Amino acid sequence: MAKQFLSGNEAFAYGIRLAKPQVISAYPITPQTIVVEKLSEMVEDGSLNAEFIHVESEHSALSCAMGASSVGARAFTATSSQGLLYMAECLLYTSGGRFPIVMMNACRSTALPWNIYGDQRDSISQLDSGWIQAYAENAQEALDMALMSYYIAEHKDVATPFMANLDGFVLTHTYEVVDVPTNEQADAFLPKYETDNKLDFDAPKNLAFTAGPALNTEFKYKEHIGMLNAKKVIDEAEQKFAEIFGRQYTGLVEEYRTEDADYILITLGSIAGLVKETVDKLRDQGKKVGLLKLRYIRPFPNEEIANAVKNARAVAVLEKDISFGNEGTVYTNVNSALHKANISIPASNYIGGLGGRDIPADEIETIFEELEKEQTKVQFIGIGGDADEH
Amino acid sequence: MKPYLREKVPSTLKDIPDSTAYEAGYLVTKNAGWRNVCPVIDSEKCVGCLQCYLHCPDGVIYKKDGKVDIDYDFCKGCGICKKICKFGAIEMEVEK
Amino acid sequence: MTEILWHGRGGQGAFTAAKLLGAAYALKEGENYALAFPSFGPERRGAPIRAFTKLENKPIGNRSEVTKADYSIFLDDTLFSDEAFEEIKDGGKILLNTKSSIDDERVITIDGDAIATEILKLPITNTIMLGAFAAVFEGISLENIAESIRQYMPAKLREKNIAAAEAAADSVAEEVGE
Amino acid sequence: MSINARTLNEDEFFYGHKACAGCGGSLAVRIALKVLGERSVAVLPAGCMSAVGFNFPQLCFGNNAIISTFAGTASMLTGIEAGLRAQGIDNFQAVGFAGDGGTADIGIQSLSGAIDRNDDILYICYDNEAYMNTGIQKSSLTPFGAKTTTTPAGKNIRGNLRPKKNMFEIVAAHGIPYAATASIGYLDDFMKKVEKASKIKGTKYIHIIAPCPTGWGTATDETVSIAKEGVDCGLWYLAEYENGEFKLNHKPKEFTDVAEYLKKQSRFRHLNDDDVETIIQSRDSKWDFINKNFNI
Repeated sequence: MAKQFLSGNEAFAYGIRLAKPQVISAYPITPQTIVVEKLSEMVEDGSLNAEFIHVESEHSALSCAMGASSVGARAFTATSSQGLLYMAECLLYTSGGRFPIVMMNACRSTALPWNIYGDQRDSISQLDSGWIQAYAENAQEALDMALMSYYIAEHKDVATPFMANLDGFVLTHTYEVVDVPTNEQADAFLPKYETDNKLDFDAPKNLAFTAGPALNTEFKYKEHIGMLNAKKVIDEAEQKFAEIFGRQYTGLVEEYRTEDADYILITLGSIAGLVKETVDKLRDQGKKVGLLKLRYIRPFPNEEIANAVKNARAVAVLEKDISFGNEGTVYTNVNSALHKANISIPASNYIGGLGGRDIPADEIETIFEELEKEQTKVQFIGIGGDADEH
Repeated sequence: MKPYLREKVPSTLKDIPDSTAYEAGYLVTKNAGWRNVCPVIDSEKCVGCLQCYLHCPDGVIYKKDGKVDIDYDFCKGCGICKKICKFGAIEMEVEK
Repeated sequence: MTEILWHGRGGQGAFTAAKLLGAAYALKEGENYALAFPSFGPERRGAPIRAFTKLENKPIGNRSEVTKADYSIFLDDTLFSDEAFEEIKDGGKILLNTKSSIDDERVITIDGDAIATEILKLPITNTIMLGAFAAVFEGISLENIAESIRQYMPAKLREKNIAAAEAAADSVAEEVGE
Repeated sequence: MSINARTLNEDEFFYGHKACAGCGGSLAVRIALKVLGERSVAVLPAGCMSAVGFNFPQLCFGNNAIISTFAGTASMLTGIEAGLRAQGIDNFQAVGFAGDGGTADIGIQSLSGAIDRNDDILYICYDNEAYMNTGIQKSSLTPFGAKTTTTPAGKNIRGNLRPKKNMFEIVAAHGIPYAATASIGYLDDFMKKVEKASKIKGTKYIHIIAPCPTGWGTATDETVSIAKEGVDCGLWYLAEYENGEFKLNHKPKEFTDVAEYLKKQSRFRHLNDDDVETIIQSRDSKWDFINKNFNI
């Protein structure tokens, strides 16, 4: 392993190179572009042996990746925001076809109003697309996620596409120190992709077919089970990863000082780093607070959330998305987890970071202060005094 | 080689594949019921020119002993074969 | 944590300097961490831009922009005004590329353009200001900077830029020494 | 030896499908696959041929075949070609079969992208001149005057007011290695073109007119003869584009009667003499262009 100073995008590209995809379909969009630029450089300098395809749209990026996957090739693509939405049809097609494609999404706001900065409305709007959704906190986790994603997606019990989400700019464009594993380590970790879900000249197949009302439910059930199976495979992948690389991840969630915490903030993505710092600061002041970081939101960590917060007095969900007319979507999911586990504690929802607005440390402290009041509410943080209460 | 009728019709959770991928050319139903009229070949008149075989949208006419025969399981009775035959070797008969 | 705020114009390499500094610090011996990032958005040549470097001996979770810096570095004195003092912490320093002299103990000046003209033959002062920074900040050596330049700058630019950084460090050492 | 009914591969690769009786599109697909053989990988977007061929567990393609998204025929072909090549597999033909809407409307972006990259694929547009799978709606390849369910013929508007988009020359304008027009009324010509295309490296495009008895309002046994008549009366033409040049493959000595051709199809039955004259004039100006610009 070698230490490098890399941006989130670059780190992810390094991780993908280690996974050796055979086909990469690339279309640029801010703030994802550096990933495909970097991969094209790697193909150019010979350090990555892949077919690099300059597609003409995001729809074609994923359609092309599906074509490659349908013949058993390992495929990669990347997108963001409008691009993710433009390929939405292909997202559901990919998961329905059980093509274990890995895609990096640079989380970014969606128009209108136009905005190129980071929030998570793009990926969270596609939560029901049947893709595994993981969120990285930092560049190291991004690199490791890139490598682990193929292990998880391609596992025969899973066979589900993997969307690795990196917060636009604050993660994709921020440089930090990253341990880059060697090819030998990566090869020891990641098995070759083997599947029956492919066109084959020795035993021809018909793929991506129609299934009418009589059997459609059965196919969808299997897809659901595949996604649920990802839970155990994520654990398996992380164990093997730890053995080879010495870095241990913690499955669907990461608990930070939650064990005896009265107040727990639940969030995802790069903001978790700041929350950890805030938790440390408040702990130093004697406050029993903690962070529950959702590393994956599909499959959704129902049991893990319930287990982490069962002794807390109140929780809050901080997220960079809003389901208009309702509340933050992660919050909706978290509440469902609490309800199923018969945990009835106040749960509040903070919508922040939309369109790339900074969430400063004092806002996090404010959330923890408000949690002590044990009220349940949904609010946009930092919106100023003229917003109506709802 | 062509797709052919299978005995097993996958119909349960266990039978179906995990993904949308299955053996190519797997037929479980015939098309015979689609016909009102049915092509019948007069092998006396047939010269084996194969134009009916070539032009059949369903590919149900096949070469046999220098002439042709029809797979009635999959013929839909469109009549293209009769129309293309210059030798009057195919007649359409009302399906019984 | 040491927070550095970089000011430049699109094309002057302020973000490259922020990044080289982060790399120099994070990759040196010991348990060191750094974040480096530009003010986000489409970069347009000539437009004022800011870049940020954070240095720490433990992982850094706060990815917010630096609003109060320990060091505020200006690659171009046309960007410098009194507002610059609002952006530094108490005891913070401003490192300014200028031919003028500024009578304020918080400001360290260097004629970076002169060094650039002499050594780089180009009006690019990012590595020069980086060298100047190494002279005033104890946490990093000129050798750390040189190593970072070797690792992250294109081969043909390396030696010249290392030389420029060294010249800048000498120049600042003289001024601070006075 | 040239390819014909006698020499053609006896295997059937598109069989047992649920296309309408007398379907021209299915004939085009069937014949192309017989020419290309078992090493072909077929991509079919949402549309008639995929709807009638892939109803699990009734799977009607004997070769490797896959449904693509409606817009994604060409890009999926690209991925298949690249994916096989990346695994060291060669000696195959990735072939797409998309209808007129899937090609000239929703799929034109990905088709253009594939041609631009010169991906080694064969794209066959089976043109039945409307969205037939959804029940006969106008596409950009619906000809002038045709009645569809979205271009009704009434007192105020008499069917489709716009001429057919010129896909053949649009494709050729990319500088594609090979493009051709064809008709299921001239299968020998089509087979030759498919065979020729399969031997050319890079992107190949064949545009074949494949009448739809349901949408055109013709008897099921007339599919082939009406297609032939479309060529004979000069409203369609058989041509190739290769090495930067257009070549006409078949020049009728004398055009047959356009009005007769139109009259046989209920989609044109509402047309008056002026409309027919408009169609004849547009045919003649097209042929002026062909005579001037194509190698004949």
